[in-house]
Amino acid sequence: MAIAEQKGQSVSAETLKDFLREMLLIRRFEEMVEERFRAGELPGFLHVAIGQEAVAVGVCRALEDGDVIASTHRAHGHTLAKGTHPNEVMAELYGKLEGCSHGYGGSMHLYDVERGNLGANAVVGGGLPAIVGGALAFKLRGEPRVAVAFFGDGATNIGTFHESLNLAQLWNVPAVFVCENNHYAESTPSKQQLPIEDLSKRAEAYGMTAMTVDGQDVEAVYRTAQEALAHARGGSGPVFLLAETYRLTGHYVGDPQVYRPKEEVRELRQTQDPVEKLRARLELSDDEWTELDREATDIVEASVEFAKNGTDPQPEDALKNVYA
Amino acid sequence: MAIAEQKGQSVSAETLKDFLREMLLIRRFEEMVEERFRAGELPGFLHVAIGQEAVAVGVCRALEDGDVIASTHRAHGHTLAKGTHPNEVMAELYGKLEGCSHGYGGSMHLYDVERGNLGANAVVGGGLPAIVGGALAFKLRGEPRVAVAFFGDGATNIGTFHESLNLAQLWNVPAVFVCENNHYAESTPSKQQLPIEDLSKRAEAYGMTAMTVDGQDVEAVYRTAQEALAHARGGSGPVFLLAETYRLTGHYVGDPQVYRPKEEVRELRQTQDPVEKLRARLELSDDEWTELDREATDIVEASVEFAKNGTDPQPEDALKNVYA
Amino acid sequence: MPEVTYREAVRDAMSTAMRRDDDVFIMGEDIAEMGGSMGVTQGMLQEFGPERVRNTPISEMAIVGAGIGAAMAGMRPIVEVMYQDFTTLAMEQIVNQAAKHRYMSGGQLKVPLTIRTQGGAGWSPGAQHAQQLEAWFLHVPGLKVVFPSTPADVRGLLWSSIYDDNTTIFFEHRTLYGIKGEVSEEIEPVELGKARVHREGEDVTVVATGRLVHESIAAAQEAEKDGISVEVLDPRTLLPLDEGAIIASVEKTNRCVVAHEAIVRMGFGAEVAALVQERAFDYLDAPVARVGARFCPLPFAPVMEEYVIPHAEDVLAAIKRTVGRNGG
Amino acid sequence: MPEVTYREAVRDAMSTAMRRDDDVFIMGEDIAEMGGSMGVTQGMLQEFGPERVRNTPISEMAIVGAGIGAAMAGMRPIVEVMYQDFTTLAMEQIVNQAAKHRYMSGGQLKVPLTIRTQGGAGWSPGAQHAQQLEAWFLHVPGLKVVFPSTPADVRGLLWSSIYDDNTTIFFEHRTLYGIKGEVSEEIEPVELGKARVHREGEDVTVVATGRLVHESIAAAQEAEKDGISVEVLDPRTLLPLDEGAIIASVEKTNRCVVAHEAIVRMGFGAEVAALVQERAFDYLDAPVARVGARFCPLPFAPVMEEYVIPHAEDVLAAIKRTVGRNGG
Ligand SMILES: Cc1ncc(C[n+]2csc(CCOP(=O)(O)OP(=O)(O)O)c2C)c(N)n1
Ligand SMILES: Cc1ncc(C[n+]2csc(CCOP(=O)(O)OP(=O)(O)O)c2C)c(N)n1
Ligand SMILES: [Mg+2]
Ligand SMILES: [Mg+2]
Repeated sequence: MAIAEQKGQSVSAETLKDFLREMLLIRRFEEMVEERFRAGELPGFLHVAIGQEAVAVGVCRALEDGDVIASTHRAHGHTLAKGTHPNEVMAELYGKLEGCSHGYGGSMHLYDVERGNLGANAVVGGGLPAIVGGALAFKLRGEPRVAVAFFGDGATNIGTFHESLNLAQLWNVPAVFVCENNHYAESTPSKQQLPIEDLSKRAEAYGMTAMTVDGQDVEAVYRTAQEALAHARGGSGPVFLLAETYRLTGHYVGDPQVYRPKEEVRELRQTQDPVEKLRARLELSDDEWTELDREATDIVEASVEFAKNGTDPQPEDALKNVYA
Repeated sequence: MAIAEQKGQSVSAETLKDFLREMLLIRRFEEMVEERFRAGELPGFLHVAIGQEAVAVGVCRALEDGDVIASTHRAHGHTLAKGTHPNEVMAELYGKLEGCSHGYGGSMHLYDVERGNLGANAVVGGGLPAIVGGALAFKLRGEPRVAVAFFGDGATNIGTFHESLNLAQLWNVPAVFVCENNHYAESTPSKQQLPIEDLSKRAEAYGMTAMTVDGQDVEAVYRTAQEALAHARGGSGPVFLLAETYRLTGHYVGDPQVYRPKEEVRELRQTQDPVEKLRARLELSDDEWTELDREATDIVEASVEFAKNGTDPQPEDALKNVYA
Repeated sequence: MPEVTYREAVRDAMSTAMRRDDDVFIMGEDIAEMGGSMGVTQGMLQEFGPERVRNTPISEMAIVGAGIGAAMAGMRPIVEVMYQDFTTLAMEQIVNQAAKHRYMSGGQLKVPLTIRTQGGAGWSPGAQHAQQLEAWFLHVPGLKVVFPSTPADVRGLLWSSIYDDNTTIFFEHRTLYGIKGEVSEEIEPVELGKARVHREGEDVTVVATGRLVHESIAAAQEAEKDGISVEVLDPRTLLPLDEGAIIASVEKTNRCVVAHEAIVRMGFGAEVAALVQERAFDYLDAPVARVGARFCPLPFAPVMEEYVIPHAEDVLAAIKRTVGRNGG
Repeated sequence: MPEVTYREAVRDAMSTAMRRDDDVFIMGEDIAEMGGSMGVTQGMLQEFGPERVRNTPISEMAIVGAGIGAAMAGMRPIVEVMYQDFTTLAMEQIVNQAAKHRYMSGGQLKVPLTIRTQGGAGWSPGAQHAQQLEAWFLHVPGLKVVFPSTPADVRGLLWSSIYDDNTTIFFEHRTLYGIKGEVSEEIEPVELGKARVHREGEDVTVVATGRLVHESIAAAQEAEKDGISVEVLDPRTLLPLDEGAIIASVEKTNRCVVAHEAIVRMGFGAEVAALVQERAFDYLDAPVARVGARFCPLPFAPVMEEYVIPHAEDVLAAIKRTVGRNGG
């Protein structure tokens, strides 16, 4: 489909290197999550975003202070990119009070309200209406803020998506709907769940501005996100931002992926790894790369230490925070 | 918007006269409903379809035996056009056992399964998923039948609509979705509830074939419906059939319509009355017209007699039909 | 003290809050020019304008969810769901989102949203326009549930719901909009979670909600003629529930009837009966009797509908059954 | 007799019905290649093909509603809602449509649809992936509600649900899929509405559902060591409910505990307590005790989750409390 040709001045190598640092952090974090899960240390149900780091980083780096996001079951990358410290994210996965949701939420419910993360949702599409409402509040108060929803291709099939985008456009609220099309909903490939190939057509039902971008190219994502945010912030209405991306792992940690050929994943890892693409583009020397990698790995390893040394809630703490 | 230019050979004057007979019957029936309601004889909550008769008749006359429909809160016209006798419809409005739903349903829940009417729904959009399922059953069994859903412009805002059309297209089932755009949802005009003007754009989100027709021209509706039904029946997939029409009365019987200027209604009655349009087109003599009118009026008056002489259920009958 | 209708009392609570507080606004279907399908919001568009009196598309999930988002962003939205039957479309947003954000965030968020809805039979609307579904929401921690029966209560409780920092599901009864009652000049907030004793009595406690409060008072007056002294208690808030008031009353009367328009099976009365026998077992001289709708959808034909939903006679019969029974 | 897991028993009921009957087919998210998120439908795509094992988009309203339409057209669809928490999205279709079409049509239609769903905590899925919401559906005339706890029951009851002419909400418990049990060679249908006594006893009746059936049996064995004889009864079908079996048992034991994983407030236990005190008041020597989840959403941290949901110890404590109490 048509990829939006890139607006705005190009991004400096320094900034790109900084993006790489962030993407690499997310990558190493997710790999560590897989490892710790296999080691039996992490409770619950985990979904990693390996392959989709450029979307999280490109969009979140384009945000301004005061902008808010809502995430999904695949939330680690968005949460880290929005500025929550890896320690707090990892501590949440270990169910500790130091976690970003204080052990109440878990992997699918990462929150960091102070940093504008209104929470990850384990119900597909469940977070979209609240983003419309948040954007409405900004509009009613005349605040120059934008509300951003992340969701997947599968989420475009649910009624909540339709009602939310329809209402956002009707009321012309400052919202950006970021669709990460990784071509699968769990085990279900696009052709089994989507009647159309170009998901940007979803926006036509609302007369909403749509922008499509290569989700493996962080600079393109960043620039398109800037454009979308400016559009929404400027009062021109919400934007449907479609990022074509790939899930380079299973749907959940431990997913044997019986539903797709091993070669598909192997090939995607070679051709569609956003971290490798950026590394190549920056022509980093092996030393530079090793240093960046070391940094990221150190931070992630420290986060595991932090989490393991965290405080377990008391059983009775379960009865707190039910009501304000 | 683009009105589908008419396919198929033209409809004979005889057939058109027959359509007029049917439309006039619906008109007189609805007028009688308003009158009997004002007289305090009809319980519950009533919505008449005055102004929308050409859609009901044009679509239902294009159906074949075995095709099924689902209707809405504005169901009298669809039900009569699908072949239920006025006596049974009127008896239902009076809550009699002789009614088409035996007094259990009422105006918003008219059923006639034997004649392929799977029921009217008082929940906006509530009947759409079942039409997808009915069409799926026809497809799985290899039966050359089509399932047709009637609904309004307001219904295109609800999630059920999105999920139903999306699934229908994905599974390529023989369904036709008839949207009667009368430009209001209760008191709410299009611009307050729809972010787009051309509702056929809704279909683009699913890659569904869309056809738009002047809903006040019964021949156009009939021919377009034939085309849509042939498309669906032939295995080419579902169709979104948009009929531009007008509600020449209030939303419900007794609606003071504070939300729209009296002139609007007066003018629409002069320019957009489908019965008058057809009458003019057929160049009927006053005698012919008076005779047709008399026929219709007699049938409707007889239906009131039939209904009033009907049997009231016993109170305890309420406990029947809860389970099969 | 001025006399107002239940309908006017609802409007007064909203309008007063909106006058004093920009963060309060209302959203719903046909609430603007038309003033709501029940006429509750009449005149509010003219006073507050379309930005704060927001007519919505038919999108129950999105309007409830937009209320959640605006509430999380610090406002105090009031969302009207036209008929209670349509809350079925918003259950995901209400149950998984509004009720749980505070908890899942470990206390970071609050969702001060008020969801007003109405229902109630007796006018032959059929099976999809008059259900009473309040019981479902009592099963959902994080929500508050309110169901007022008089003008004074509906005004004071709606005020408290708007200013409560949690999501409140606020039930109004269709057939009560026209009833009149005295209210104070200034709005007097009614604390959530406090029952009201409408009538003191010695022989039996009738715990009643919504329309059945009035039917129960009528039944109590009838019973008095037979020398039965009936206490009528309206919890007003169903979650949190004023268990103390209910138990204290039953410890006094030793008998209890619970009455609502909702279906008996798995209705609010089941919870009251379970609580009373748990907490006042040794005081009970008769089983807690339940009065409510018969086990079927709402039929259209008036004679059947009349038979299905409970009336004063049904409460009276339950009172006599309960009082007539020999101590257990 | 062969031993199968609860998971295999569910699959066997579906596959056997699909082999003998073209009108039976299944729809749901990820039920094809992946075999369902719980592995229940593994191998069924290979045996029956994609037309009868239909992978769906994420559209809970439409897939439940498509099941309704196919059922009205004479088929016997089985729809899988991946997690019970997502039935919140389909409440309108289930409650206003599936449950009411027969009634609203005055008996013209039937909706022989089976909606399979699962839930249950104990594995830290968090607040939106393990709720137990069965109680809501008992408040809805027109539905049948089934919640089996053993391989034999789940197979025989699913079979009966598929061939019942009404819509059945069929609850499976996430943590029971792996348990094994003996089943007959041929499928033996289990009649809907018939309870099963797992263990006879004299001193107290424990009415338990789902996972709590097993916890209750464990608690009963513990209690026996203290000389308390516990009868454990699993209603298996919650609607219609085998009231006769419950009342008969309580008339024998004079004491009753009701246990489920769902939240106590407004849970199934409330209805059982209300019924038992209504129908066996003079037999009760102690109040009916309720065991269930504490009043909060499901927390993520294992220590908190463990504290929130009920276990054998909780049932045992309730048994001792109930038996220890002096007659009322
Ligand atoms: C309403 C709902 N239905 C089903 C699920 C189970 N589920 C969790 S993730 C998922 C797939 C989501 O696909 P997509 O939106 O493309 O996001 P992705 O997993 O690809 O990031 C499903 C079906 C859910 N969480 N919520
Ligand atoms: C889900 C739902 N929300 C609200 C209503 C109340 N209501 C009944 S008819 C109607 C307007 C429907 O508009 P449209 O679909 O255009 O049909 P029309 O009345 O114009 O024929 C509304 C809001 C309803 N019946 N169902
Ligand atoms: Mg995806
Ligand atoms: Mg309309």
